Amino acid sequence: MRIGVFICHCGSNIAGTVDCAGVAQRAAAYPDVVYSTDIMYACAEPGQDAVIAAVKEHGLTGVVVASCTPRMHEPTFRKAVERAGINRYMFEMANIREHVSWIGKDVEANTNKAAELVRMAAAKLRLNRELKPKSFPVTKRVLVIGGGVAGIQAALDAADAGLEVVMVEKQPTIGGKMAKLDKTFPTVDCSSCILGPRMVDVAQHPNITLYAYSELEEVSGYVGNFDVKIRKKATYVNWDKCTGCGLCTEKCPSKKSYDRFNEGVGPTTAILIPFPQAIPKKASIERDYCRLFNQGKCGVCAKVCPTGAIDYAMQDEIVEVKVGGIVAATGYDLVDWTVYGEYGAGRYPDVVTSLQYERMLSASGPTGGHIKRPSDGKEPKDVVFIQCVASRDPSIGRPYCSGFCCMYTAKQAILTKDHIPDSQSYVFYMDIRSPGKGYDEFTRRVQEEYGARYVRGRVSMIYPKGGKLVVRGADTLMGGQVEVEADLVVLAVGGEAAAGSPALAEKLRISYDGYGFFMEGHPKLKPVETNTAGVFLAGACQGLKDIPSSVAQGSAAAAKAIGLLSRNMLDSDPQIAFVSVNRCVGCRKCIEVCPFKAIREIDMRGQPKAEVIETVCQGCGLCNATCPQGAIQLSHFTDNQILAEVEALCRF
Amino acid sequence: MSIQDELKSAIMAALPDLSCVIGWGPGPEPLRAAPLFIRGEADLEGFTAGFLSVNNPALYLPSLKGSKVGIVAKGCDARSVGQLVTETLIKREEVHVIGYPCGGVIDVDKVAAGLADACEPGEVGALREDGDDVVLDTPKGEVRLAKKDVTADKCGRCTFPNAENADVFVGIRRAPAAAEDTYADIAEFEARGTEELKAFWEKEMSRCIRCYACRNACPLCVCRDHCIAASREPHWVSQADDVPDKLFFQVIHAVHLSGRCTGCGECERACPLGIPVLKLKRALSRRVENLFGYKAGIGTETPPLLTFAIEESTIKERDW
Amino acid sequence: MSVLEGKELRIVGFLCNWCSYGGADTAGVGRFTQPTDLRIIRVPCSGRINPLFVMKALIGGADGVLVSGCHPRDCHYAEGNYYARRRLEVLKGLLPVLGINPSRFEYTWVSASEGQRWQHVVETFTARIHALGPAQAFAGTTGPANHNRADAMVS
Amino acid sequence: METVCLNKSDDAFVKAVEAESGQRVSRCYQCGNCTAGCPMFFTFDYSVSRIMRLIQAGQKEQVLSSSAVWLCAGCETCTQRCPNEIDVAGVMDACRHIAGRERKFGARAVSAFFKAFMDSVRFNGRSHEVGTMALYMLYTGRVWTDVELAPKILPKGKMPLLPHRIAGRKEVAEIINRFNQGLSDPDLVRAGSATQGASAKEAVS
Amino acid sequence: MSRIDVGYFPGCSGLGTSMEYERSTRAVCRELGIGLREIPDWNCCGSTPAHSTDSALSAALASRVFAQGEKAGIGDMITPCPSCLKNLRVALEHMEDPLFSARVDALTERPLQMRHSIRSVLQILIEDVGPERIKARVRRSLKGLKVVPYYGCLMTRPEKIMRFDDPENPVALDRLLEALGAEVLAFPLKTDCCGGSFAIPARKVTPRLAGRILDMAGEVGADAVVVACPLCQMNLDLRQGQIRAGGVDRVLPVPYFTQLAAYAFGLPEQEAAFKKLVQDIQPAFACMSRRAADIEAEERKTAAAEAEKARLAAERAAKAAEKAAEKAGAKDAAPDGAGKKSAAAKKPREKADADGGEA
Repeated sequence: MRIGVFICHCGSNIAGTVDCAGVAQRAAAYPDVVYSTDIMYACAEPGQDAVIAAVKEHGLTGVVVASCTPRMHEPTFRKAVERAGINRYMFEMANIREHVSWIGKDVEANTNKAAELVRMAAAKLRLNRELKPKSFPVTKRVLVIGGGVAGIQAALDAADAGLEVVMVEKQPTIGGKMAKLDKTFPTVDCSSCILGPRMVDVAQHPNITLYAYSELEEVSGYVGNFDVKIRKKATYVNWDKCTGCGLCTEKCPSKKSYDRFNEGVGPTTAILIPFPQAIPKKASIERDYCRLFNQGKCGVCAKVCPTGAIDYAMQDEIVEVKVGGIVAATGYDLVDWTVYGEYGAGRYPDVVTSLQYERMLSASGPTGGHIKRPSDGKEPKDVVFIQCVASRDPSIGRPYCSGFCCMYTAKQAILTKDHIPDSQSYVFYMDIRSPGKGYDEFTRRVQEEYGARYVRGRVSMIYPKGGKLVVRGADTLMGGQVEVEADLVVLAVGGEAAAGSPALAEKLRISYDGYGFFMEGHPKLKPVETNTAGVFLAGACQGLKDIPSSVAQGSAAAAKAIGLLSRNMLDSDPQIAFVSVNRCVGCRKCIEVCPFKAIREIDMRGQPKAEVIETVCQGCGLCNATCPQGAIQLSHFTDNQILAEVEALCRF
Repeated sequence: MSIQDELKSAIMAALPDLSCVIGWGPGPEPLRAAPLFIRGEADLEGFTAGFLSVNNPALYLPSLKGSKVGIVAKGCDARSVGQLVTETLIKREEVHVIGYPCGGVIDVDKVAAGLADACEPGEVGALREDGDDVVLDTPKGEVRLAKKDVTADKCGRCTFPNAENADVFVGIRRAPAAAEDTYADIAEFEARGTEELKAFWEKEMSRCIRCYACRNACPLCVCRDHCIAASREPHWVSQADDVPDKLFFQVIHAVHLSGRCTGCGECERACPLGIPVLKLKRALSRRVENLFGYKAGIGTETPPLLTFAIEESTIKERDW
Repeated sequence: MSVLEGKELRIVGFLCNWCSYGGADTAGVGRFTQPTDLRIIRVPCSGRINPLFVMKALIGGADGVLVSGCHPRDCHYAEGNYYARRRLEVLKGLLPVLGINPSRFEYTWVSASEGQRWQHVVETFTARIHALGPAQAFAGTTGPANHNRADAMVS
Repeated sequence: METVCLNKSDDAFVKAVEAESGQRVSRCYQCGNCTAGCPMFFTFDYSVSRIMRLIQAGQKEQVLSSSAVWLCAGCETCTQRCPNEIDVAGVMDACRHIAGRERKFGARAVSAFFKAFMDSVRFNGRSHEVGTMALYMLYTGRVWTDVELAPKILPKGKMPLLPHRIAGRKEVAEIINRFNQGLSDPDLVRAGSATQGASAKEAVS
Repeated sequence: MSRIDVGYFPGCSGLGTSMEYERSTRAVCRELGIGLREIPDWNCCGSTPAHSTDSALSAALASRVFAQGEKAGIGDMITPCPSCLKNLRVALEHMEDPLFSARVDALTERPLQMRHSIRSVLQILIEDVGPERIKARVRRSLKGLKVVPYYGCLMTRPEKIMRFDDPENPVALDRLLEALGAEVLAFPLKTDCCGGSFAIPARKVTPRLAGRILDMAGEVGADAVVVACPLCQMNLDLRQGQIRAGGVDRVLPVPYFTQLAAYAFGLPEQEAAFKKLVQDIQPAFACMSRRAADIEAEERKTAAAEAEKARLAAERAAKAAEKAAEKAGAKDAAPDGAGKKSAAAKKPREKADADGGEA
């Protein structure tokens, strides 16, 4: 083999702490290396061209690039060597940036380590074989998990592009958190006026199938051909018959159900349509509150339903769908703020969350758009907003900034003034974070035009006194302690990954961070991809974000799915297992362990042998590690290739 | 009727349905019985089952797959059969197991030690059991040795003297020599410390002649002609006569047998240089037993390394 | 392997591509300083790691071997790390009997987001290996056969 | 007000406070929660969060001469509610330790009261309320302190005029003496205090 | 009743200003089967002045207390005073660090040998005895007494050191007072600071901080502020005159929880020691008696109504059962009517048993 080695400086990223020329010099002496050089930016066009030129000039048959992580640029360089006429798998990378130059400053040690990593890469490359992908057909349908604004955007874009879309929503209606908002910042336009029509579009789009009140049960298969099982939870109402007339909700005698949509601001009925603009506008029964289910007697809804849609015997149903791509858009939940004993831990009715306040502001909400104190229904005059509740708080494991609270608090302060002109708002904040078009201007307006008093400091304690709430805070700019007697306290509660996010990530085989947010493929370059091909991310499930960003990401995820499924055939990854039949003794151990059932037993002249089903194999290599005689090997990660790396490191 | 005779009639009764029955017959020396392949009554001449029935006849079963075979089995042989069946390396319906109560087998090296200067074990004319003793005819007259002193180590810790999975069992079941295998030998060995053990293996492996008798005697080695120790594709070890390479072969064998080894001890017994290679396998068996409660060759559950539990109650992962 | 004598020891890391290699990348991106001793071999999944690779490295002269994969339930291939966990846990029982200090080998789980955890793991493990000092070769090697063998594989 | 020259931050002071308290003051992001909840704020010259900021900035003089560090009641409210889990009360305590060593007493009455209390303990092995008050009045000259309470409490028989002296009061006094001799100095102890401690003890006796 | 034996560290104020706490604690513990073994020749923990001077000095004084405990073979101890408790617990926590421990030993020259633990009297009553057993010991219920529990700042803080109850909204004292029969009012300033020992050197502290607490107690309608800390008690009780001068005009008795327990257990005044309080508690008890009478009258009324309702329901059920039995009788020869009857008959007897147990 004729190997060429290219040591990338990555500007000063690598060259700052690695003697790249020195590494190149040492690499020249490695077996089969016929050409070795250092290079400023290997990934840039001149860099790639230099690699191609060197291949041609020196008749290289294999290339090692020592630069950043292969998780970043392996595909880039594979394409480059392919342009040079070499099979893309006759290429290896040594990660001398993330694993060397960025984690230590000792130039001598770094240079030595970089040279060793190159030696390992070259040793492996000598055993690489040309691999060629096979192609397989794809299912031109995309699954969107979550019907919030990000999911809606992704679904509509994909459907408009001609893809079939299956949307799964956990709640009985789509709309997500945005549907609960009264207005949106910084335009203060009506949330349901802009979201509502989009929700209707979802319902009416011929390419979209909506499964509301449903959850993802199971995912198997791979990019292009996922097999998905969806659990349609029992609503006890036959939605084919339900017309959404709402008669049942009027007559339901159980009137103390927790109102999920309205965040518990006021009770609701056990059978309900979450809100007037709900999509689908269908009734469902909350079993926990239904008299029939709990006391065995009632049946009022069944009696009044004009279409006979009530079905108390309804069971969960599993629907199976085949899709080519998946968009996860599961959004966020508010952190459980009742961990704050100093804010009353939920004991004081007039301490509400920002989302509860939205419902109080909303004309279609339980108070009809009138701001009323939960305790006595009176209109509050002094309203205190506390920001960073459960955000930027390492003590409760939520050290991150939720990102949207500063803006919605400003909006809520404005709306408070609109609703109650003689009210006074006080906003306790730590920093105002308003980087967005028109955002900072908005936070100035609320102070300058609406007279909200912004106080820079956290609140230490809230306690009731004489029908008011005493808010003990600090004004660090003034340098001291402040107190406000408030009629109502609104907590700008931060967000966290939606409940069940880790479990969903495990089903989708994608990664999630320590807080349960899904991991993007690359923080800069693959913001909507994941490490699992064919699974994309949209909205707050990837990290908290506001509506414009969620919508943008929804479109981006849709674009990725559309791009993927625009092709009729996809190339399979050739890094899969293969069996050398003469070594195989048919012991079946590989078949036993394969997580994908990708190996089957065949009969070869009376002898049992293993055979890899190439389209099913995912290339984990578990079989390879299991086979005692090494008869089954993982292409590109064979025993010999890994041993060559080990031995490059061994001294005895 | 003696056990021997009962076994013979059991063999004859089963033989019509079988291509052969594997037992033990006369070996090259009076103290060493050899495997005997019985296809007819005539082959029963010299059949023996007892103190000299050292070899594990299960060794031959995988290569005879495809036809129904009978074997006369000690408890430990039967465990090998059980494990082969569990791993589907043989089919249970293709084996006819004839069990008998085993009272332990000879360790010829111990006899040699007992004989001391009297003679070499190969010069012994005959062996006779007499109560708790064995009596050996040697050129220098009779030598009497305590039977327990010339019995294989594994028999002293045997928990499975009877082939419990036998199709036919002859005789009365024996009580096991030990209630459970405590692996005291391994604990003791391990207690010698890594430095001493490293030197131990350096010395032992320097004597290894790479004859692979250990592997060839192992009834659970599935690789046979495709051992990775003699391959370039994949190429795990060189053919050099180096200690690390030879030791690595033992590691390969031990790792391949982890969670599978029934402890029949044939590897160690077969070693012409008396290298205690069973120690490595028993160290792994101890670990597997402690972690997963798994004893190979007893029961039919999947070997622990070919399966998993999502929550491993016994694996305490290091908390960094 | 050639390490800086007196400064570094030979530590081989086997990391799964999806979680731990990514975690090591994340540590790099975060500039989480680490000792330089470790050399990482990337494999698709911890389930790909034959315990014999670990043994090969240890007998071949590595002073320490560190395996890291995805956390349980988070395997990119759903189950690979579960098998790895059993196999590597069992392997720990072989080392002391063989005359190798079992502290020279460790396995753990690091996800792609856990850059800081990776730093901590590398620091801790490297410190542990330095406390043990360099491993002693098994005496009885006739020559530097290994690199010849690598050549043999190629030919 | 004076312009603070940031180049002249006393980094050694920052390190000293961190070592004494075991806290990392850089974790403080100045949210003001400590100040917000501080019951003693109204007696302070600098608020708690200002003290934290001054420590971060290495403003040793201002911190050590402040009354705030002496007036902190140690109620732990700031520690309890600090979002960054800083033991703020511990930092205040540490500042008091350092100030005391440097003989800086930003609130004379408080340090005099502490001294009176400790003296009472040194004499008796236990604190004696009447004795402590007497010493306090002596040290501060505030002879009328709480004198209006006397008619209320004396008839209750709760203020014994004589102290309860314990048998081991010498042992207690020894502890305080050894401390005053600097025998618990970390460097001394780290260097192997056994021998030094013994010889120092001989010197005392 | 199972006996508990535990070391006891009374704290200096128990010999002076908080002798009623000390006296009632001993009485209550005795009644609940807690054997208190006083640490022989114990010394002052050093309180705020010591820990304000140096952590090692503070821990050294604490260490001598533990060492004295060791002398008597005592490893586990309790103390009524939260301030002592905090100092002793902080010392134990810090001494986990070997260097710190060596510094302490350099001062005491008496290294500790045993494992030590220290908890509060309140904690042992709640955790080891429990509200149920306390309730069972009540002879004179505090029914009708409206109280607010005031824990002070140190009973549950710092959270990581004290490891007891909720640091923001503790409920141990609430549970205990409820067990005694009192009505516990929601009190938002349970853990607010009263000013502690700063009442002496900084005069303006108490009227403001203790005043805020008294004011809130009065506002929520309490008859008494129940405390568990000698310093809090002194600030709230003895200094009510100073507080009044500061503008908060509330007159409220401030008993220790152990005093109320002693009273509820029917112990004599000598042990409840209410006379040691500056603010008289008798008006509060008078209020309690009046309210108790009203409550009992109300309870009798509702009980009668309930009984009537139950009787009617039982009658209906019996009739329905009879009907069902008649129906079933055609098929089944042995209708089970007796079972119900016996169950109904059993009830009064159970009640009698319970009454007997009370008496």
